Amino acid sequence: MEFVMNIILSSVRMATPLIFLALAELYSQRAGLVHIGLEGLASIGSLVGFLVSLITGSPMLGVLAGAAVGILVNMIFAYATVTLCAEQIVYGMAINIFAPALAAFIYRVYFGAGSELVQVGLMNTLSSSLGITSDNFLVRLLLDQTPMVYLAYGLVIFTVIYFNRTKSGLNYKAVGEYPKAAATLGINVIGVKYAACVICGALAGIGGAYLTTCYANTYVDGNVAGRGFIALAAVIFGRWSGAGVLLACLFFGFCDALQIRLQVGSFGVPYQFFQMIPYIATVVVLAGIGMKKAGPKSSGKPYLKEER
Amino acid sequence: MDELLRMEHVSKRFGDFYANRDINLSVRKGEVHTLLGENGAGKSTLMNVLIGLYQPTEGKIFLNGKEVRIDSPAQAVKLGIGMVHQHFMLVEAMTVFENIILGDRNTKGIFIDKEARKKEILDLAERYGLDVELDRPITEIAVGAQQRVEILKTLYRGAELLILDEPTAALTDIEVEGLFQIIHKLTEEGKSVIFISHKMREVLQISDRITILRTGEVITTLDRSETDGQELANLMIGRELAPSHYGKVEEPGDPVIQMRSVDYHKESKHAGLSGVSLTVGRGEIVGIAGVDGNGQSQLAQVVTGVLTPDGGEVDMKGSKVAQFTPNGFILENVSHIPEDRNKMGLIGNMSVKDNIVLKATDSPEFSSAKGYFLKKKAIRDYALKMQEKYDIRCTSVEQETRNLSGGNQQKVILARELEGSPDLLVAVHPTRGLDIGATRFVHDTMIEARDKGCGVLLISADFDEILEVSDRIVVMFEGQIMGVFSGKNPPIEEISLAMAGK
Amino acid sequence: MKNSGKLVSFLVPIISILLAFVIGCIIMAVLGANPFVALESLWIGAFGSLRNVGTTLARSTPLIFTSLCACFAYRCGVFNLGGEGQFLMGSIVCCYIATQSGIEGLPAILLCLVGGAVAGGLWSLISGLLKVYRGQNEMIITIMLNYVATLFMGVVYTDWLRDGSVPQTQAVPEATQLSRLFGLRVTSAFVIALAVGLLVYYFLFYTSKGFQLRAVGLNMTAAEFNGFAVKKYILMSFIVSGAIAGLGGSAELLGTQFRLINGFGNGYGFDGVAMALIGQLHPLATIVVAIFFAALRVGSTTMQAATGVPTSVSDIIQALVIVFTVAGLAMVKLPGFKAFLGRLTERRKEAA
Amino acid sequence: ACGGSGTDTSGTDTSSGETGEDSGDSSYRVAMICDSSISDGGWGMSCYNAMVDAAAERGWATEVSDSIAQSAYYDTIISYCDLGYDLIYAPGNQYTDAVLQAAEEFPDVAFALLNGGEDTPAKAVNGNVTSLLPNAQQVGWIAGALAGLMTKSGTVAFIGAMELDTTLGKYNGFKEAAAYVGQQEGKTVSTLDVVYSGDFSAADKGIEFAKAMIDQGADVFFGDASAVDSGARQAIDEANAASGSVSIYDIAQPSDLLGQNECIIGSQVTDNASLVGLCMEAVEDGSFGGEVIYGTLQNGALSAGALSDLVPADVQEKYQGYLDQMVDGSFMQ
Ligand SMILES: Nc1ncnc2c1ncn2[C@@H]1O[C@H](COP(=O)(O)OP(=O)(O)OP(=O)(O)O)[C@@H](O)[C@H]1O
Ligand SMILES: Nc1ncnc2c1ncn2[C@@H]1O[C@H](COP(=O)(O)OP(=O)(O)OP(=O)(O)O)[C@@H](O)[C@H]1O
Ligand SMILES: [Mg+2]
Ligand SMILES: [Mg+2]
Repeated sequence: MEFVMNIILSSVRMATPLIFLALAELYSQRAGLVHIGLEGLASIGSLVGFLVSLITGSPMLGVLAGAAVGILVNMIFAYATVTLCAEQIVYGMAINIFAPALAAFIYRVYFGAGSELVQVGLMNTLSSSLGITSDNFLVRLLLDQTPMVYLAYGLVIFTVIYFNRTKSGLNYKAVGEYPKAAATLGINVIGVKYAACVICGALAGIGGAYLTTCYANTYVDGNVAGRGFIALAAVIFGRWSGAGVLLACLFFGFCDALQIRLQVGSFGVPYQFFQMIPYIATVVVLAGIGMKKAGPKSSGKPYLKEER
Repeated sequence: MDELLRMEHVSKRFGDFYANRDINLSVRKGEVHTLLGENGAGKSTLMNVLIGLYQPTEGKIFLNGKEVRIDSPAQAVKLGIGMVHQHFMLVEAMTVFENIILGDRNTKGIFIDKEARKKEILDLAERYGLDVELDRPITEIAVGAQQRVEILKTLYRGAELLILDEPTAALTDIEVEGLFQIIHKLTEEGKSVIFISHKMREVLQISDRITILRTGEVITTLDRSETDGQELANLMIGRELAPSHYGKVEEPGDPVIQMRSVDYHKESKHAGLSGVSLTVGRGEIVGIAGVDGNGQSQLAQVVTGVLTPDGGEVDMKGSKVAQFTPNGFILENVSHIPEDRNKMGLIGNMSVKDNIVLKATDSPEFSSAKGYFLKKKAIRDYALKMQEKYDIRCTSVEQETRNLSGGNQQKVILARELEGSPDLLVAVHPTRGLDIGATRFVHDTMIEARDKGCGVLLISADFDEILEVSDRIVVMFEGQIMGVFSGKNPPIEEISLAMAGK
Repeated sequence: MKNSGKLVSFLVPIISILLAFVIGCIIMAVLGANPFVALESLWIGAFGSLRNVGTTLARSTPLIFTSLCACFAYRCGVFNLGGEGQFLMGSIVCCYIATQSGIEGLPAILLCLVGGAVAGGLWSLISGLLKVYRGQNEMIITIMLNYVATLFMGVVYTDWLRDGSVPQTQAVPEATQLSRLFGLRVTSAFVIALAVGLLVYYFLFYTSKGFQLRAVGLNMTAAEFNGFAVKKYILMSFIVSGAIAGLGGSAELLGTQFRLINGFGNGYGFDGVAMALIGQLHPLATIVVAIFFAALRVGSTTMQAATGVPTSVSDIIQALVIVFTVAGLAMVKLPGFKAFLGRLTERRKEAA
Repeated sequence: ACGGSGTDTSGTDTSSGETGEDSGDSSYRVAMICDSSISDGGWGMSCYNAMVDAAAERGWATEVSDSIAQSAYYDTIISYCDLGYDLIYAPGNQYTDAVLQAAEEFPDVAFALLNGGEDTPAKAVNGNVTSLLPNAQQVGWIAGALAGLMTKSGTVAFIGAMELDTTLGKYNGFKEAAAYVGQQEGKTVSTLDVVYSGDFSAADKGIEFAKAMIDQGADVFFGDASAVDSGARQAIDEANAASGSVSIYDIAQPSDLLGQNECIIGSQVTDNASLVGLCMEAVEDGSFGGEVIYGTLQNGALSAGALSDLVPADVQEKYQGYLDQMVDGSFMQ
């Protein structure tokens, strides 16, 4: 029981950054933009979040800065893929090469060589802000979380409502499905795509900043560690819906948590096999559910205004 | 009558090509104004300029006498201009209802008030006699219904000027009649309609005035009352076009293909076949008439090996088909003009040359050493020959086919499919969207193939086309065959009833 | 017009490279390093001596393999992002054969290369089968399988084939190593890479099967309607592209690294994709691009050593080259830009 | 403030392929390569600092390339050799192949391989490679003895990054010392199985490992995984904060990190600077090469760092006793 509860807590912890990243991807793809550069956006978000929270002493500002830099970098992607109609996959890849290099560079320039390990204060959890300490599982699950966790779940709920209940959400989806049709109905396709890039950049930046303001108190190059790609899988796995994406992220969080616990319980199996669990689980589950519903129709295709 | 719209000296240039040059057009309140012109004459382009999808290179637009700038479709909607596009602008992943309210600016609030909107839409639909099922996904409704959704969509936005770009290309006669009634209702209310079609009969029936475009320029505008079809056609193509008359074959040769009680996804009315038995003999054209979306696509795909039937038998030239693969049928000398030339027929990003030899690169004529060495010169020479023979208008045989007009794209397919005398030709909507000249060319080519002994299975939503060239007419409804009629003096009434399932 | 199009697609990468370097120089100047010294050492590091040229070519070898892998797959419309996993699987099998089979010398080399190619092809086939028969998105699957392959390689070098105190495998016996060319770092692996590039080029553009494969890549539905065995081509493109990457893994192991170790082949898969796309999916252009990037990498090591400019500056330059080239190539395809070009040439004609 | 660490090397004639001896530059130069970051708060950082400290003492100039990929090991070393550096300092056994190859091509350059193999110097044909080898078992002992003294739950834990022999050696030393000391103090102390993050920079994995191990009752931690260790310490601090008292401890390495985190009660210190210093000295007097320099408690390269107040005075005394035993060889005899 203890074991199960610990795994649940740990899954929630591990799922949170994934939720931000997967939502970033969801908003991007819903507007017809496949973005495989989340890894890069998150890495620069992570660094800037770290630096700002270090300088200002406020993790909240760090998160905001992470969002801002995410948007900024993603505007490169937006300009290239929306305005210039460059291939989205390649551009995502370019972001994945560019942004981490930039992050590493900024870190090096800021701290110089051979600096001490720099640690920052993390964001307080609700329970510690309220002064509650308890070993109760539910208290830990529901209260012992940073505001960012509530934000993540709030965003999921918002997303579900937005895409299913609002006019604006419907228009947004239309852009991803059939931009030309959307344009003929007076929807500003280019505008929506740019907005999508802003949202995507912000969420991916937040996802990255979460890692250094709420999770680990240090920054290391490569700390995003493939989460951007897992988030991409989570969107497909979650069938492009807010709720589905949430479940997918929790599933990946669970696989990761399980992997760690199994390793600690060690069975003399090379540890790499445990580390494979989340990846193999993705492949197996995706293969199992098959592909009944594909994503937004125009995903990955450029929208040229005056083309048929 | 008051003038609603005036376009003055409008030009639209793509690169250094003028799609529209110095166009003057005036549309009155309450009239049906038809644009007539060959493929590529610039009709759609002009309309796209009018609704703000394209920006004109030069020229002015006046609405109710006031100059307006239309720089986006949103602006056009605001000004009361609505358009039903040549290629449907429907989001397939959404329902009819969602498609209609997309981009809606008339109502306030963030959330969608489903009940209120649905009521509004249904009221509107009733007023114009448009029959729609709001909660069905677009993918599940037939083409005619999609057309109605498109019209409803524009009406819902409150259009004073409705542009219909080739709305009848995919409709049956009955559906066309329904559409015309709607148009009449609209004009009675004082709304104006710009109508585009290649079908002369329709143009003569519905128009008040007709403007003729040729190579991007206005030739003239005529009153319906002072002209006739022959004059219009001649003006349009710029030369005399003799009326056509094809002889009918009554005694076909040996069967090329025989289908016996073929089933495919029987339970699906719109996309299935149920107990279809059909024979096509050598030297005859069998025309399949029917409302689009009654299993015609599936029929075509079964007899070209794309789909494998669930039940029944198919005999090819007397022997039973064991395996259904496109390649198997190609080896049996079956040719196919697929229904969607861009999606199924052509590799748009490949050149005219490559598309012409697409199926034949393995043959010793175009490659040696079992395909391991392409004979590039032989391919090019052959393509040049075909370009000449089929009158394919392109800048060179190296031009990518996606940049050709529909008619020329169709000619590329004809050159590929009809060269080398096939035993069976399956032609699906072969003239959809083509102008009179191109249509004539396609018909002539099919008749020629027939006369050389090829069996032709023609599937078309254009009833006139079926009547004109078919030697035998088969009517399909909901995946079943409703009747077989002779192509010589066909009983039109009876066939129409059969098409409606009666 | 046709020729000016070709010229443009050649000019864009050049201009992009220049732009990227200008920005890189500004960054270096801001850091207080002399950009000209830095660039000079970059050049010297990459091409300054015969030995450095050899090193550059050696570094380009694995990149050529993975970019050809991407090139081949994309031509068939398959977004294989799994070059890295396939590369690693190839090298793992190669390592097993080289160190465990007891065979040495040329027979072992041949066996290793074939084994690596087969392993890469089979690994890639998993993604192919999932795409064709389960409708899965190959990008996700191949990325996931990259992680699996990397971890699997970890098992191999930390456990199964471990040699000594560090997690690394035994070294390939000397007799099984690929021979160096002219005593330089570059080995016959480079020659193999060039040969594969030529083969891919020939196959794609001079054979009927290659023609059909490209047709499948451009329009699957039309290809199917025209009687091509689409599924077969897709599976084949997975297998062949995987085999190319796997062969690259073997060649890298036998030619340069000799043992599997943490970080082996890291990032080559994605690099390959970027290079293939910058080379506009032309196998021969792709090779040139790969050599260019290798030069940048080798040179940047010298640059860092000589001027103390962090290597991340060179990473940024590399990324900017990709960022600018891809955007530039997209831009020149825009109708607006074409019209602009058209007007330019018109004016020149008028002037003449 | 860039990576150049203030060394001005712009005057170097890069085209000279010769080594430092006759490059006309009187001061000596050392260059370090590292595959992880030198600001990782662990291995990379302490190895770098060791070089800087040793160089400062002897007036050497230093240079570093960090976060380099495996495929660039050789290229990087060669670049420094080309630039006429006198000593190449490679902190890790994974650089062995690259070092040996470069050593063969540059007989006049000295190569110091930290944690290098015992037989590596012999493999260098030019005799210009030296292995610096801190005794892993003793490293483990130093931490293990303290853990054995301080554990209350009787469960201690060790986190590794890579399955290196040195890591395993530290783990085994830690495990046996903890058990032995525990037994001496009348308790049973067991060590959880070693876990590996697979990656020196995965701080997040450190957090999760530590949490999982705390759940299993571990209350003293030791590790050999640089940034992963800092993650573990963060998790331990959090657990302590949640329980309101510092009851779970961490022992740091390889430099004295007391005070960096609340949970650190002491450090195992490896004086890499003195080991590197020995190499520099050898380069200066021309006697470099071919040896294995061991780092042990006995020669002072290994030691225990300062202890925190959390370690009661009597325990500190006992600990000193065990350390003395280690030095005189009577520990665990
Ligand atoms: N995107 C484009 N870029 C360049 N030229 C184009 C493009 N689209 C169409 N064209 C040009 O359009 C001309 C004919 O197009 P048009 O719209 O008349 O075809 P269509 O008959 O309407 O086709 P469809 O039947 O498919 O609607 C061709 O000569 C071609 O050069
Ligand atoms: N997006 C585009 N880019 C470039 N050229 C275009 C484009 N659209 C149309 N054209 C050009 O404009 C011309 C007119 O095309 P348009 O689609 O208006 O013809 P149309 O009269 O509607 O033909 P159809 O009867 O076949 O529908 C074409 O011949 C083509 O060359
Ligand atoms: Mg048109
Ligand atoms: Mg048309």
